[in-house]
Amino acid sequence: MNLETYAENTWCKGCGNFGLLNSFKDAVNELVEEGALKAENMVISSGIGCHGKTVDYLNLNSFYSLHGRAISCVSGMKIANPNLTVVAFQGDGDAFGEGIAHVIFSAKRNMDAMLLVHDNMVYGLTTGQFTPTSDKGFKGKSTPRGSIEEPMNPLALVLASGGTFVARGFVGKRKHLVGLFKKALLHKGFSFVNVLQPCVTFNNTYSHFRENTYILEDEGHDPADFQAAWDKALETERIPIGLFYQVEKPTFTDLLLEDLVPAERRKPPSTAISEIISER
Amino acid sequence: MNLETYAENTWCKGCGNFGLLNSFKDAVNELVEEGALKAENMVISSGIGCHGKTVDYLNLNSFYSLHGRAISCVSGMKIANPNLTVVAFQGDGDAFGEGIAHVIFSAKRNMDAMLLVHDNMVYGLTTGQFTPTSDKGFKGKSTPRGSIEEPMNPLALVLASGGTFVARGFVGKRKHLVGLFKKALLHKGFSFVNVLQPCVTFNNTYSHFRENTYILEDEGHDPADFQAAWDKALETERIPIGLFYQVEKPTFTDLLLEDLVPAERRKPPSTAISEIISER
Amino acid sequence: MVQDLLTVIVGGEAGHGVKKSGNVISILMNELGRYVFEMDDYPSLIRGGHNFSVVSSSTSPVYSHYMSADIIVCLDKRSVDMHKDRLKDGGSLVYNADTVTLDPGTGLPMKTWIKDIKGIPLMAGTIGVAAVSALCGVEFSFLERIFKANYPRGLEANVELARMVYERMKDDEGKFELATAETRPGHLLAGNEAIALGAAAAGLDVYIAYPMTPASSVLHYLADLSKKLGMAVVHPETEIAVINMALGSAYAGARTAVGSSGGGFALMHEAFSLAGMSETPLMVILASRPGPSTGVPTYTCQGDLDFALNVGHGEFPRIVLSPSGTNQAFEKAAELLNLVWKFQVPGILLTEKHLGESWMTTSIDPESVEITEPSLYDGPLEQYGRYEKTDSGISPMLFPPVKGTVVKASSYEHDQKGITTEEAEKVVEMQEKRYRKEKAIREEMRNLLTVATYGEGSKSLVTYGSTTLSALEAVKNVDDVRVVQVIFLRPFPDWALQEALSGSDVIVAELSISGQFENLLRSKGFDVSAHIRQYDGRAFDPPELAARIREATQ
Amino acid sequence: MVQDLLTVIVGGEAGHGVKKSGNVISILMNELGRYVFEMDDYPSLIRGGHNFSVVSSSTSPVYSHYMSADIIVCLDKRSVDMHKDRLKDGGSLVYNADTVTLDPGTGLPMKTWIKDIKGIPLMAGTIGVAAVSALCGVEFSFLERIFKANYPRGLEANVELARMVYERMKDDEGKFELATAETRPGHLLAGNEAIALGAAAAGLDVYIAYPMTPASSVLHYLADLSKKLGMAVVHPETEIAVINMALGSAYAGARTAVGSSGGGFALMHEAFSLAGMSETPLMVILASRPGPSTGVPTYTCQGDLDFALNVGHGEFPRIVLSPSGTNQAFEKAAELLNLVWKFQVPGILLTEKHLGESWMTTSIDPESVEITEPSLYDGPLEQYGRYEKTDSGISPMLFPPVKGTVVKASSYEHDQKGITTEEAEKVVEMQEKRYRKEKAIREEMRNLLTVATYGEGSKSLVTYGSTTLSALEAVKNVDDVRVVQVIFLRPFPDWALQEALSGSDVIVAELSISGQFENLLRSKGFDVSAHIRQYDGRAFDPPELAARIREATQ
Ligand SMILES: Cc1ncc(C[n+]2csc(CCOP(=O)(O)OP(=O)(O)O)c2C)c(N)n1
Ligand SMILES: Cc1ncc(C[n+]2csc(CCOP(=O)(O)OP(=O)(O)O)c2C)c(N)n1
Ligand code: SF4
Ligand code: SF4
Ligand SMILES: [Mg+2]
Ligand SMILES: [Mg+2]
Repeated sequence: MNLETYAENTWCKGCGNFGLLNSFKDAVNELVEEGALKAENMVISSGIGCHGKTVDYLNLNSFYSLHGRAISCVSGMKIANPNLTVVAFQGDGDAFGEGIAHVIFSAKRNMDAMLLVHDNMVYGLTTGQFTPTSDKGFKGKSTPRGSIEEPMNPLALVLASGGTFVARGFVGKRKHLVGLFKKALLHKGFSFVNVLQPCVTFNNTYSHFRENTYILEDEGHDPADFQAAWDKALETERIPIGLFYQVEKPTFTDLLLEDLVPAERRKPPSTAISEIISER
Repeated sequence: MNLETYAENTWCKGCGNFGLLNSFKDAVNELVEEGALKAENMVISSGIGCHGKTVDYLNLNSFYSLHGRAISCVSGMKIANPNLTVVAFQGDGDAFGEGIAHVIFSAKRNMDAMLLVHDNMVYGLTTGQFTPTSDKGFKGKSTPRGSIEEPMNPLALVLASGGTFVARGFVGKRKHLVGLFKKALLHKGFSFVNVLQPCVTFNNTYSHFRENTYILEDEGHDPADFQAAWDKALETERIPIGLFYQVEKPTFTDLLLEDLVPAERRKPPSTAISEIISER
Repeated sequence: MVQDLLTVIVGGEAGHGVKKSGNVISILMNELGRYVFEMDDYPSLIRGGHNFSVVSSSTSPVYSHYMSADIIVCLDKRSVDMHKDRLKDGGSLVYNADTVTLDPGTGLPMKTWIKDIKGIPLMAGTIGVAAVSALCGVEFSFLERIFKANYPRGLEANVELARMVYERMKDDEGKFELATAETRPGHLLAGNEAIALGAAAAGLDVYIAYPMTPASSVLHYLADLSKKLGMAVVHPETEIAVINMALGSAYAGARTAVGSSGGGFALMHEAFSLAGMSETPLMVILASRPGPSTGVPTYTCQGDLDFALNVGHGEFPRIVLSPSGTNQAFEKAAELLNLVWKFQVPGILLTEKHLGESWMTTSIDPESVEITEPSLYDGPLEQYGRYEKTDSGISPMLFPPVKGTVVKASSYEHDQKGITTEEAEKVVEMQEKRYRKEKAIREEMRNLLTVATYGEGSKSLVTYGSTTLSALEAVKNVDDVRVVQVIFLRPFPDWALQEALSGSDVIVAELSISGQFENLLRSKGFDVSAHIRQYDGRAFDPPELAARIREATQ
Repeated sequence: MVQDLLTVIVGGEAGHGVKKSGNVISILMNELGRYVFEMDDYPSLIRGGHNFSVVSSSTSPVYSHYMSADIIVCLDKRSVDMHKDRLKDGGSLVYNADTVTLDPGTGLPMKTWIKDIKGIPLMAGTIGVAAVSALCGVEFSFLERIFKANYPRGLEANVELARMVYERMKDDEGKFELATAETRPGHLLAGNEAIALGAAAAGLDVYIAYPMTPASSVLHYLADLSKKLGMAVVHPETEIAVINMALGSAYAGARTAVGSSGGGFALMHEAFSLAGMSETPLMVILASRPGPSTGVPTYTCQGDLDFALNVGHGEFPRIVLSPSGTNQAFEKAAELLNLVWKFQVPGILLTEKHLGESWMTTSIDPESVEITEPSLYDGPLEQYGRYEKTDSGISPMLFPPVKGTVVKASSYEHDQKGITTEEAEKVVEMQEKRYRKEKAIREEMRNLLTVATYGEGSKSLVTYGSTTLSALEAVKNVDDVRVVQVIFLRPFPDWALQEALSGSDVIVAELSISGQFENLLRSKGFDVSAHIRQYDGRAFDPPELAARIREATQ
């Protein structure tokens, strides 16, 4: 399938976003080929930042949303039409700063949507300020003498919020990433994939992650075990990537809508309204 | 000390807020008597909701803030003047819904402020809708057929966000609550006390909590043990109250301000500015 | 003497069933064939404090409540202090004899009676209803029927209390000889209910809101009716989530509305502008209360007009309209939902607590509402562009899933396919495309009721929103003044207003300290010869307003 | 022939040091005793794409940049395509001979040279600076001195490259004979820097912001200087946190400002209204960019005027002003901070990318700025009420800790002590108290520069904000037109504007599709005989604007 658009790609040469974008394309293409996904049913949305350009680069239905709000935007789509497969691409500043409330609540209500965070630990597009996941001491334009805050642990937060699919990937491990994306796309419920995405211009972490990440699946981690997932989420010496946790739970739209598809209205509402009024 | 004001108290008879208010007064009075706190150094702030009326009922410096923002408001006070002792009173809708981002970030940056949540698991003032901490199935005005969301676990969230003082109290255990408030007021850093506060009108949980709570301190819980705190936070069969976790870490304002007290400016800035311009 | 206009005030503590008795009195009057207007006054608290309900009714339409009453029922002492001066000559004061003794008036030992029959405090309200019913000479069996329909719980106890009241008030029974009619003049609806039903009639599929007085009752009402209406109703974590979800929902093809009051809507501004840029149809119900900030949450005001007209950074067409009473609220809510889908713009229905939470006799016809479908694309799919340039500025829509093309919406400036652009020419092209819709909306408005004129007179009292209701009631007693209501506030229907005013003297009445509506009129080139402003959180009292109109027109 | 006005364009990929070379060229010109205006044009991306800098300079003040250039330096092929038509007759085009061959112009093998000396891509910019320097006949030693000060890293390589350029361009050396002066006419500052320093000079203690183009550079600049200035600079999680923290900070006595662009400021609306209600002094820097929504983030526009004037639900006094260039930005930023503290209101400094991110020759005197202290309470402490009623509406302040009283601020309507009230009389009382400040502000404004008139002429070109800069430059070549700038936009200085216009013909120039500024003028009763609008995200080019003025005045 051709997922390309005519938009000129304006990411920096070597940016981790390329690996992410290509892995996502691979995941979609493979699932479409396997008959597990229909591309026309997909809608993607993004926040504002370097990551956001993803929607311009993918020939899929899309809504280029606001800084921090893509997951809310796709949640609304899912409410309107539960037959859609929705994915939000967000940045770390975007998802964990401006939009953290929506991430927590999407997890809490098990919204059937995928949230993919381009976690480069920096605000790329606004030229390099610290973000919630930046290390303490990170020198950005708003913290020229080093950030004084401890970094946030997004996986721990999503686990604590009731996330039913929690994963971390690294663009330096493309195959593994494609696998995670496929699982996340197929997960019924809220699927969160935090992707370690080096920003070569403002926070080049390639070698750090190349040296320090390891694959959970290689070490027999059981994604059904919540406590094990929690322990792995807190691990800092080595950095685990892979599927930390997965569980099946009823989704928000299943419970809310039952058989209703709001975007596909059939009978006119006037009869019901006349009935309602007649009682008053 | 007289902490009363002339404002007419308009809480429902039997509301859990009375116990909370009185416990807080006791805590302040005791600390003032012990010489550990100066009442004039205190500034309190609140969100909007039944809980918010607390600021009208306490003869302390106060800022009746917005729905969800009291902790941000007092954070600003602390930045302006680190010598103040600041306390935010928030509701569960307020702190965990509208204002959840600020709670997480106050914990993350170890803002030296106390956050006291009146957790009645309902929006009281707007006459009974479900909140983030309401049980699944809770029938409120916006969920007449029962809430379809799992409740949030605020203690787990604050622990996952890096909170340095995490506690839960119950207005039915007044003495214990006073003790928690005193510890929280003295904690250097972000102190979070989630108070189980029955709303007799929309969510009367008195007997439920009377029957199911137990005091952590009675069972030898070690608040220095993070994993134990986490386990206790996840406990649901019985409901632990007390101090779950406490650790000392540098506070945000210590690191940001060093010796600066922005609200007490002394030398005029013109010399520095002339210097700065001369370099251009 | 047969009495036409009758006003009843019931006052008491929150939690004493004051509002419920107001409602039941309204229902009683309605069943007697009378038009009703009920205003509920309550502070921002749940129990205690002071609540009161005012019910004005008549065999001809009553547009707003009066603050001088024929009957005042005081369930507690505070009510007596607050309301006794509002009693008209010859009126009746009924009070709770267990908490206060008064010379004129009828003392009923409410507390004792309730205790005697082992009732609950809420039943004080029942006693009030029964007292009013007795004073109006309503047959007991008639009242019993009303009770049956409205007090499903504790019916027997309530009926017993009513019997005690009728017994005790025998001498005053029928003191007020009410004009009645055979048939009910309509149904009783609150403004927010009428708005909700109007939107539903125009095909509302999804309603998303975070509670905020005085908008919350739209959420409650629709949540309650969602199954019946086949609607999804969602209450998310914040107002920001509300509007961003709503935009996603509308993008996916569901007719979607959100609602809030000033502070909550303030949080939606960023995404309101996104609706403008992405051309996503969105209906906003903005229920106003006195500000600034948290203000006086349970009262009424019109201080959000400038705010409503100018929300959102950047420039884009949008629609702002404001209805007066429930009938118009129903119609205009339906119309607004149709318009935002026709023109793919955000639209605001601006209203106030005075409309939203007051009960009015309403006659609406759901069958009369048509659902306007948006312009849908039917060209070759491979050529589809979400933002295709057209003469009207309206680009045909598609909703995913569509096989063969993609639908790309954006917050950035974009080309016709929805891909980001920063090129000067394309920026201009898209801005102009969007602005052509402004023109198209103006043209459409020529076929709509944008300005309403009521009555005749050489002078015009110009109003908007629910202040129109106060005005209509007030001018019943003023000579030579008609009421002109501006319904559409943006785009501004200057042509229609010009025609309506046709050179007459203009007096502006509004609930605002700075005179925002007057300034709007002036900025559109209309002369204003006098103004009447109020900003105490209360709607105008018709006789008081009448006096001020007389003063202003002398 | 000695040349006065000289315009240089440097274009290239993002990441090729384009902006840096623009800056160094500006510094060079400034050191030569020339006034400078530098505009940097860049898309919203980090590497690649196309950036360019325009530097116009002269021995007399240059208010805005020109789009026709004497010298164009193209670091890549795209620059040639984009800019070659902008070359004036007799101008010089310098291009990268490694990527393009052109007939007219000087090809320099930039890539090869950089490779030869093992330099980095950024050094293409250095080559550009050297070429300009050579063309202007700047002595090499002079250039070397400039390099020393501005390229601390890789200085030797840069100097070597410059030498290669001078060598190669020997024949063209001194082609442009520049007018120079002995002393630098001022310091080079960007508008945002001037604003930041102005606020600092008026005693800014705390700056809180979340990054958003084109406001971010205020945050970066102050974060960098915070130690020197003794200021706390904080970048929190969201804009909502920003403004709520800021209100807490100001409540505690610290002079506090926040900054953002439209979308970020939209999120602050709820708390902006809280500033109004709680009477908390707050300065907001609103740096505008083309909207709606995310729009065209790195470009310029004036589409946020209505938005800025009307933010916040409810009614309360506030100040909105907009400076033109850096000198005025410095002064008015200081003035606004003083005013918001004097009147305890929120205030907005509305500006645009064109001021905020352009470099201008600036002469400001920090010593001239006075810090106005707020009215402080010195009565008996037990009588203190934060919202004491006064004739001016201004209630004396206290900041905790104070022993003997409490300071209670509120978002609810409140009594004089700050305790919540819903009583009609008290609501009126407080609204009127707050509105008295509006009157007081108007009075104060009579002593301030609220409207500025530049030059003489029987016709008035009326502008606001940085469009004033374009206008000032344009009218240099138009007869009989003066420029009138409205600096204060709310309260609106109608008296001062009336005086300034004194009946002259009014032409309005603004960067807006709907003509918001023109509508504002009309709504204040001013006639407008013609307007000039642009909305492509770019500032007016002075000659183009001049032509449009001529057309409009014929
Ligand atoms: C409400 C709002 N605030 C601020 C901005 C400015 N802004 C645009 S992108 C961005 C940072 C993006 O950082 P991140 O989410 O980490 O994305 P990245 O560029 O690193 O991919 C910011 C702050 C905005 N667009 N909207
Ligand atoms: C921005 C905003 N949205 C909504 C509201 C309306 N509102 C007032 S109180 C409240 C709920 C409060 O619930 P909670 O925080 O649990 O407090 P409680 O009343 O239970 O103490 C809401 C939604 C508001 N004031 N501001
Ligand atoms: S700035 Fe960083 S994140 Fe953005 S495109 Fe460049 S390398 Fe990638
Ligand atoms: S509604 Fe609930 S929380 Fe509010 S005052 Fe009454 S009992 Fe307390
Ligand atoms: Mg990032
Ligand atoms: Mg609550």
